[in-house]
Amino acid sequence: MIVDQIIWLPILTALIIVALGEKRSELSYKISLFISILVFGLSVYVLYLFDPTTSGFQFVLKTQWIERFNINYHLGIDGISLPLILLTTFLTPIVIYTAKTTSKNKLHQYLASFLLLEGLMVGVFSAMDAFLFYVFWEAMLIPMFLIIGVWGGKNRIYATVKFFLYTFLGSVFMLIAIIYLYLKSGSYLITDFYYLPLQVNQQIVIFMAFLFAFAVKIPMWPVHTWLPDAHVEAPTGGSVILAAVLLKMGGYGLLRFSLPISPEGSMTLAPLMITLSLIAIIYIGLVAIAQTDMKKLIAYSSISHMGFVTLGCFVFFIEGNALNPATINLAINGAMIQMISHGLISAALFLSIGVMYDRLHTREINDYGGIVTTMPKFATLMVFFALANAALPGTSGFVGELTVILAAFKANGFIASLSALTLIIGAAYTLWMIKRVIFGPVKNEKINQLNDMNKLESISLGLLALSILILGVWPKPLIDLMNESINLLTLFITGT
Amino acid sequence: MLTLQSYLTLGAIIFSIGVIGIVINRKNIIIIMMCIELLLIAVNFNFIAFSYFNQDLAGQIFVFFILTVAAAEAAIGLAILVALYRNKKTIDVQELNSLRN
Amino acid sequence: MLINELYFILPELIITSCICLLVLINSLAKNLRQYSGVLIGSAAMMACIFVSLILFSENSVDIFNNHFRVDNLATGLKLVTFITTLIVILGTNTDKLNADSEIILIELFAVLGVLILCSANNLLTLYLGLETLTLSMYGLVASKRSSEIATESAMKFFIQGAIASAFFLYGTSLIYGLYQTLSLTIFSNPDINNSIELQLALAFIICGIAFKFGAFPFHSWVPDSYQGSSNSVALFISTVPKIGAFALIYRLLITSFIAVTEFWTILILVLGLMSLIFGNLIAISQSNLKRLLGYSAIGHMGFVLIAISIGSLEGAQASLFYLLIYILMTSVAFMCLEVLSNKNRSIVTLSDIKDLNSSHPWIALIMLFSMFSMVGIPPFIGFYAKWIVLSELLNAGMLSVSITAIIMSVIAAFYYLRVVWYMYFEKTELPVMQKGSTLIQKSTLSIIGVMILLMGLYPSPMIDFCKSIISPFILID
Amino acid sequence: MLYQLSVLVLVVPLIGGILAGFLGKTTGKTFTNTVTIFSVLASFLISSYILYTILNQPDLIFNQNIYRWLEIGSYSFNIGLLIDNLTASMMVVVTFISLMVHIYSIGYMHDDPGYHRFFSYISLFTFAMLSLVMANNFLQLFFGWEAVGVMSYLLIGFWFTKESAIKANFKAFIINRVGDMFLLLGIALLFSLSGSLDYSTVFSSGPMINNQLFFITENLSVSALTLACILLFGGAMGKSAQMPLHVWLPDSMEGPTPISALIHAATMVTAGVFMLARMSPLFELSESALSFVLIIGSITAITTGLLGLVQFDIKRVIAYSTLSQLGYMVVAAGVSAYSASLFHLMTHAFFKALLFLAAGSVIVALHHEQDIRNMGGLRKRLPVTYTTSLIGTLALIGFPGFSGFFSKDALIEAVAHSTVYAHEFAYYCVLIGVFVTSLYSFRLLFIVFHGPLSEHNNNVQEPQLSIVLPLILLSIPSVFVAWPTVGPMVFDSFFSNSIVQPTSIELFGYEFTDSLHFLTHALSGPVTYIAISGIGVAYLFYIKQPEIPNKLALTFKPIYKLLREKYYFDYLYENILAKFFSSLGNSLWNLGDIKFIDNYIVNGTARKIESLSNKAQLLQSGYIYHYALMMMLGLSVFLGWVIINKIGMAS
Repeated sequence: MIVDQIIWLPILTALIIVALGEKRSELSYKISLFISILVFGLSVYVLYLFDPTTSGFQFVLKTQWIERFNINYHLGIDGISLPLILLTTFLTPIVIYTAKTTSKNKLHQYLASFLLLEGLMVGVFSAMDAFLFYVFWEAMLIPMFLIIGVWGGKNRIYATVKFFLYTFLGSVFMLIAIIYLYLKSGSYLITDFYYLPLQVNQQIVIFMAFLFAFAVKIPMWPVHTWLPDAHVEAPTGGSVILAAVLLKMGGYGLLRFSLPISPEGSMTLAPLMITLSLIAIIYIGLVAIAQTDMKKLIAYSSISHMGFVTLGCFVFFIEGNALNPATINLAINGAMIQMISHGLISAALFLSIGVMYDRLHTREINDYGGIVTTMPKFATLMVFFALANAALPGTSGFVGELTVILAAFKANGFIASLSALTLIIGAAYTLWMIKRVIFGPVKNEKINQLNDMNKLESISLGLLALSILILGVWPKPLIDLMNESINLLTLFITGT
Repeated sequence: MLTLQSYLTLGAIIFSIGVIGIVINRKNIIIIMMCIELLLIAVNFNFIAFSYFNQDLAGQIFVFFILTVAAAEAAIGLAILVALYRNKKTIDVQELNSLRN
Repeated sequence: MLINELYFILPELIITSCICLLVLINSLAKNLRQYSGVLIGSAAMMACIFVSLILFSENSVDIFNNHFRVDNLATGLKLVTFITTLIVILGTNTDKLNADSEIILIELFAVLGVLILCSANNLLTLYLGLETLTLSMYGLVASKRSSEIATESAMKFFIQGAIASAFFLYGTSLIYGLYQTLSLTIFSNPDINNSIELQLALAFIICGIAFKFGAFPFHSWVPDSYQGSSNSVALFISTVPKIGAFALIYRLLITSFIAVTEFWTILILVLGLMSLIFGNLIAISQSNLKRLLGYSAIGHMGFVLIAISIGSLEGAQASLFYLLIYILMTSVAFMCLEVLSNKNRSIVTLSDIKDLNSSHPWIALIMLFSMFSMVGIPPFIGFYAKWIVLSELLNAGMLSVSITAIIMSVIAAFYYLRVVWYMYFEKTELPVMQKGSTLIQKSTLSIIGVMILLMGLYPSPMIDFCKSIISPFILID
Repeated sequence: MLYQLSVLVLVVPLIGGILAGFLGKTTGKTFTNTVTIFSVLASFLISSYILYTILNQPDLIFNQNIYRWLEIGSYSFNIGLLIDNLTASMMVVVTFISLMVHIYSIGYMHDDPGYHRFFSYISLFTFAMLSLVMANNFLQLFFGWEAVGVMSYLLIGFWFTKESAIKANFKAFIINRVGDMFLLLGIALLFSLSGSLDYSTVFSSGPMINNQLFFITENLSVSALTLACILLFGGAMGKSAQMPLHVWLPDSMEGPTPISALIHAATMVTAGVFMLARMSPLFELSESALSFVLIIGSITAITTGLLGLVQFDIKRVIAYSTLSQLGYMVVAAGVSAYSASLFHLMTHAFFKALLFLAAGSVIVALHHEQDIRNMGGLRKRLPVTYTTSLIGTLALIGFPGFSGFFSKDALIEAVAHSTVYAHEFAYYCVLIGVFVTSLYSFRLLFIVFHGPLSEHNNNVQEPQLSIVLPLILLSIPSVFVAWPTVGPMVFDSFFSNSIVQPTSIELFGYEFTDSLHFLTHALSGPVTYIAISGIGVAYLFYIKQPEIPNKLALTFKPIYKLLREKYYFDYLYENILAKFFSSLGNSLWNLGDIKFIDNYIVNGTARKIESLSNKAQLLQSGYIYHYALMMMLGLSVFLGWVIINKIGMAS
């Protein structure tokens, strides 16, 4: 029931706000802020009710939807989806809260789109029926398309159409795969797919079909090029949600579909996936160094960090000749933590860039310099986030990478060593940006005029900093949340 | 003694003449409409031939209907043609190409 | 027993009488013209809906010496026709021009034709229905007498239509020659031999049908007549006749000629794929909104035909489902244009709807619904249409076809997106600022626009409806 | 009891730092320095108490987890404390130096706008350093390791408007990261072998690991343990600035002088040495790893010392001497005389901090003048500074009786008696190193304090008390600390509960009775005389005939250039490696992403479709006869197909 509310409350509010119209955007701002916070409260309540000692789905809600094809409106939450839902509901209020930092035209539609997005994303993470999952998954494109297109930068139309077609093309193959699985199993229930007896080559085909969808979302090299454009053009809030949650849907899909449905298939293609992940980590890291646009830089760093997620999802397949459940556990937990922490960190970084952009209306690194002299508070946070992005121990960024690297090393020393290069590369591009933007002599008069963060900005950034720190200092609670579900997943992967 | 075969062949020939006429005609629409009439005549030919050789009246009835419909069709066609002429001051096929992408 | 046979053709009777009534009013009381059409037309439609709902419960009968069949399919399609027509009539502008050209009167004729098609059980009846429909469509397209493009497109439409019906007739004549009968029930006999003559005849007939659907390469009339005719007319001819076309193909191929299913499915499949590919490809490079919608219609018909080409009952259901949803989406799209335009300014090109979101947010939103629905994005109903067709295709093991369809719909997404981005992302100096449309139109538009979303949230009733009207007993195997 | 106290030691500076950081700006300087200084003082006192207690009751030594950081399946990662003699002594050293620096900074940073920031940084640094040394597992070690790195990053770039400063701190962080990567990989390797990150578990499984192999390829393999040790040492090379990762340390002098004293001389840079000692149970198992350590250490000791000879920045000279001293410590570890290296670490901490602070007081006195060529004859103006830095220098060169003497001599003894591979090489390196050390140290001393007093330095006088006091306080241990401690720490079993190493006999081939005897025994060795000869040469060069050095420089121009250019390491890193990678990134981006993927594949497909559509729409010519033709063709294709089929079937 409560999951239902988390999904539909924001969506209905979005409709109401659209109906309220442009005149009353002030009111709609208040409403949407209230609702989003309420929804966050609800999801925290779910967290409170959630029983981490059981592996299965909880808060299950099932009603007939399309009888003819045995499709149900079937929701449920397990340890893998709950953290992501919390991430979503935590970030949305922040995004909505900061929507007012700059005056936007059609603020009400802006807010509505984000509320819509929130509901749909929670839907994706809590759908137990593959068809329902697909519905939410695709529906997400619409608000995102509008957010980038309406409130985006100069080149927004190219970016948003690219984003839409890229992701749409990816996901249609997933649709075919889902239908295929339905024809095999006679039901759209995801967990039914797990038990299907599939030949290895069938599994490979299905895996590829799903991969199309997920690889684009994650995004993996070489289907990543939509992301930098989308990020650069999107408004701050758009970038935040895009980087923090939308990308995670890809990783979630891998854990929810690819691995358990086609374990042998994943096993066969693991080398490919690992190679792609390493390319993402190193190649994209190097590309990030070359960026002159802050948002592009962070976008590329996101791709590079998501490389760790994919690495964590597949690296354990190449350990020796038998799968080792301990390693699988370690790696997948690592991937999950990496997703959550990257969600927080990239959100924070994009917000910070937004803070600067709102003041100087440029994202070019060269237009900045010596921010710290005029915005000390902001600079402190920004440096903190940057260090977190460079996986500094004590921040959440470190936890995921550590666990993944440990697991990788158990599997294969070289892959681990290559992935560990991110310690250098990541530090290089992040701090290189910091060096040129935050530190150094004051670049120009405009920067001299700057005034430090206002209440809105400091509260939202502060919250993010706090959560990053807490997760970094004591990640155990998060893991305890996921552990059981990941154990179950491990069983499916090992095929026992 | 004429067989069904020869009637059908004749029908087919007329039909083809009609179609080809439409395709290769570059002058004006009236000719096209005539060709259309040719097509219908070919059809009628078939029907009558069949109904005669099969000793079944339905075909001939069908022909009556076709004739009436053809008449109506021609009426509408000519009406449109008149309207078109009023607007464009021409019925030359080559000049009717204002509807393009 | 004539009287109770008349009971079964009550809808047709109602329509016919309304036609006569309208003719009288329009010729005697000229001052009533402006609203008479809308009033009488909608009243008639409501009556017909009511009647056909009653008839729905009856089990199927063949009347007039098996020339006329009233079964679930017939009644169901008729019901759909009435509802669509009602929507169309309510959405039509009641301005002087429409009144003078009496389009609603002609539309009623067309509807009559569709009705006859729906329950024709004999090639002759079929032909008459077909011609009634086609002829009135010529009239509709030409209804904007003073406009060049209208008359020109009507002329072209007329010529192609005539050719097509000639093809159809030629095929019919061959069929008649083969079986010495015109009654469709005979053909449905599963053990008729699959002779080359039959195949040739069917080839001719299928060309005729393809023309009605506007399938490539018999499609050229679609964009022309959409562009040429006024919005009100386009709204009608893009929706209702398609139902007739479906009735045609259903009566003539799906339920008759079961013996040669393998043969005609291939032709239909080819037609479907061609129209899918060419329709969507050409649509990409259109700047005229109505023409664009025309090509998109061709693409959608491609989907419908592919679904039929599965040759199974589920295929037919899927294609009907797709067709109905297509009708809903298209009517929304065209009605948006209709509502936006008035006699001073008619909305036809993409640049006309620039920044619609600022001037008419609500209509823009509905247009967005319809566009994304056509792309096939859930939760809009268009997605379910595509999905059902796909699952039936996969079920029939036509993987390559389904992948082609998918790819094409991704390509098609581009031009639908373009409509959205013109409405939402572009800025313009001459926004649409006019209030041409009546409250009825607006509310109708809103209702059907929201239907796109609501049906998407709960598509079961629609699916079940299609299932129920295509009843399994027909296909013997 | 002791456990709570140690937690307190850890936490107090953290709190102090946080308070200073958040409230400092509003509450003002006095609050800032009081809160930080008292927190550090408290942790100093407590740690001394801890040291005292466990010296008396060794059974109080404990290894306890504070909390469970992470638990995944069977693996668990903890945050915990391991308090033994090694830790305790390190704690005392760290907190003492830190305390000194705090006090010193009151004066030194007196009129700096970032006063509170500075204090909060150094307190936080103290916390990080403490958590490093008190760790009982690799995770926390790594945490402290990186945390001190970050604090040094922030402190080097403390004056963030100086281009050179932010360049230096960026460089420092990146190069440290290189080391950290190796450390992390070493940790990961150990984890994959032993399945845990706790010292105790890993060490206990050391022998088991020892005979495992790590396969580089199918047939080529190395001992996993050796690999692990070398990787760990890679981390040490980064932190303790060993060749070739040393380049960041001289540049780090861009930071305020107290920082150079605290971080880049006394504490952080010695983390590597400390880690080597901590890991002794592993290193002792791998001969080859030890000799690797030995070679790297000796190279560093000698080469960096030479660089000290040609520097003119007062702080850089000391920085290079730090590098070479670190080399000594590593050498000692390499010959598995960990106690000696730790002992040298301690003494060095005192006298090097002293030297830096003295240099700092000179700099303050001369209003932030750092070039020694503008100094000279300052001994009359700055008597206290002069004396203290003289003491420091003597200690540094290992003049008999001074603390440095004992440590360095013991260390060299160990090298002499070592049997590890390449020990002769190391021995000569350290001997030459002794000479070089005294040469550059006295060069500095003479140039700065002796010679003629330039007139613009006429009115120079001693800085305020808070600066001078630490000098005095530090010069005391610089002289005397070794006398009582050398015996127990180096030769006796002081570290036996925390370090695995051979007995002192095996190490030094010498039976220790008391410090005096050790002194006399040491005088029989060459070291002292080499050192004194170094002083003589320095006297000759820089007092008697100051022109000689220039002559030498001219005669051995290439060598001089090589030294001035610091062996071209900076050039290699900045102009070749960095450039290469940034250009690589650029080309990957432009060619790979933009040109190939985006333009060719993505937009290429789009363009293709567009052109297709343009071609396709030519069908719609608008001419009715074309349309009719299309229809006819459609029909005839169908018919033709039917007929061909038929023929096909027939034949």
